Amino acid sequence: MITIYFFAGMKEAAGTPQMAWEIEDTTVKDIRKKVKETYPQLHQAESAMVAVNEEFAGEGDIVQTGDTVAFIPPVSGG
Amino acid sequence: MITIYFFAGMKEAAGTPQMAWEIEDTTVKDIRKKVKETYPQLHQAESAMVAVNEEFAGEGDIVQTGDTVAFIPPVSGG
Amino acid sequence: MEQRHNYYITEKPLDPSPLIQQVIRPEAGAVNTFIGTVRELTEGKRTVALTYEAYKPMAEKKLEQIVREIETENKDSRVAIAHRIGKLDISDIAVVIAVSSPHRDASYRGSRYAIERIKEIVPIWKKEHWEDGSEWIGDQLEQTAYSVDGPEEGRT
Amino acid sequence: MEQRHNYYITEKPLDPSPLIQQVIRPEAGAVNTFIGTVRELTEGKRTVALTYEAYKPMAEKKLEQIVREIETENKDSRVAIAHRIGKLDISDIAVVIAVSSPHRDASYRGSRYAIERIKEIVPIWKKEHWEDGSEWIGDQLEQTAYSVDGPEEGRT
Repeated sequence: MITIYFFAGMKEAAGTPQMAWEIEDTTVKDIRKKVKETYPQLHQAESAMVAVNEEFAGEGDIVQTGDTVAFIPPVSGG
Repeated sequence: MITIYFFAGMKEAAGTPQMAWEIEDTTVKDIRKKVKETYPQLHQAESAMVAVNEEFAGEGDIVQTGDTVAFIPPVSGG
Repeated sequence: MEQRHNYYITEKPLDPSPLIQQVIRPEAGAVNTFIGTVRELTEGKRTVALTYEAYKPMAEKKLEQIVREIETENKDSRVAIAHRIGKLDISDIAVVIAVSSPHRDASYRGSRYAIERIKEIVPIWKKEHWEDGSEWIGDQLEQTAYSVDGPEEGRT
Repeated sequence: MEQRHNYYITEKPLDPSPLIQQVIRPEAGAVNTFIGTVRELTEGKRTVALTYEAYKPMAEKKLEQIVREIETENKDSRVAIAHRIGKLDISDIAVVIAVSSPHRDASYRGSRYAIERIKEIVPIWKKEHWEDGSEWIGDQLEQTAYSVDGPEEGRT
């Protein structure tokens, strides 16, 4: 199982802070696709950065069961 | 009377924090000359800036009785 | 416990003093501190409060990375950074950065680098609350002081 | 009484907090603070203490002038500056500058301007005490970070 986190405006648009995907291994690209299918209203899933296990990841990066994935829309701290 | 202040290394070289000059009116240039005559060891009297009534002054500026004059060697605060 | 680190995310009010104390040391002659506070007016609109949200474990890792970047670039610099999350009122402190170094130039550079980098890579988001609504704010890197009517071409 | 001003010379230990508090306000989103501390090593020589002396009335006037210069250049900036005099030990705070402004760029610029200007026009002098002697220090404006082996010609 892979856990996927949403924050800020994405969390509000999804209506949930997280979703679980029952899959053994996949890629960042396919997670993005899965999220868009699950929450069609989540436009930011297209452009937001993705972090795997708390580190920014590329589209082709492998994601395995037990990993945590987070969608990181443009940050605005400071 | 004009009061003349010395600070830091100049105070130590003069052996006093101040001197008085019994004169009605003069110039910064002549005060510099008077100080050099009074304290020949005060080499910095040649190059230090001079303040009259707590404001930097030029060589030709008039100084009158009651004014306070200060020699300002290169500063090193901060 | 978290205050023992020199980088952390907290829900409590921030006090710059312990962060400044953390970087003061005999080798340093300069400490530059940047404090970000909640500003009431942004582009003429009155903010009544802000809410900051963080992906906390990653945000702390990224603060650690920024500290390491500065201390690697300037071996004699020491850095402490804290960012507050939750609901903040006007004038509340949102972020504190303290950078010490032997000479002042490196302390200013390190401090400036840290705040720009926070606005670039640390997963923290703010929601502005106005009297008539609220909104999550996206990327606000102040790339230039002339963003409204500056001379650059090709801005979007 | 003196702490009520936003510029002062004091013989007491300096605490940055009240100066930072003085410049925080709803219109400001950024506060840059510069803190100068007594450094133990200068060009390889070990300092054991410093003595600062000021021509106090003129020094306070010059601090006021610096505050006014910054607040004139940046109408929305607010500045507080304090300088300690007397005998200071290693790591003691000698000077605190706090500059607030709506955006961070002006706060960094104002703070940097203030410290450079202090080293230029404020009648304060420091005497370094080493284990084997002491000396009054002259102009130490760090015009460049490469003063030892930099590329400039004609340096003295």
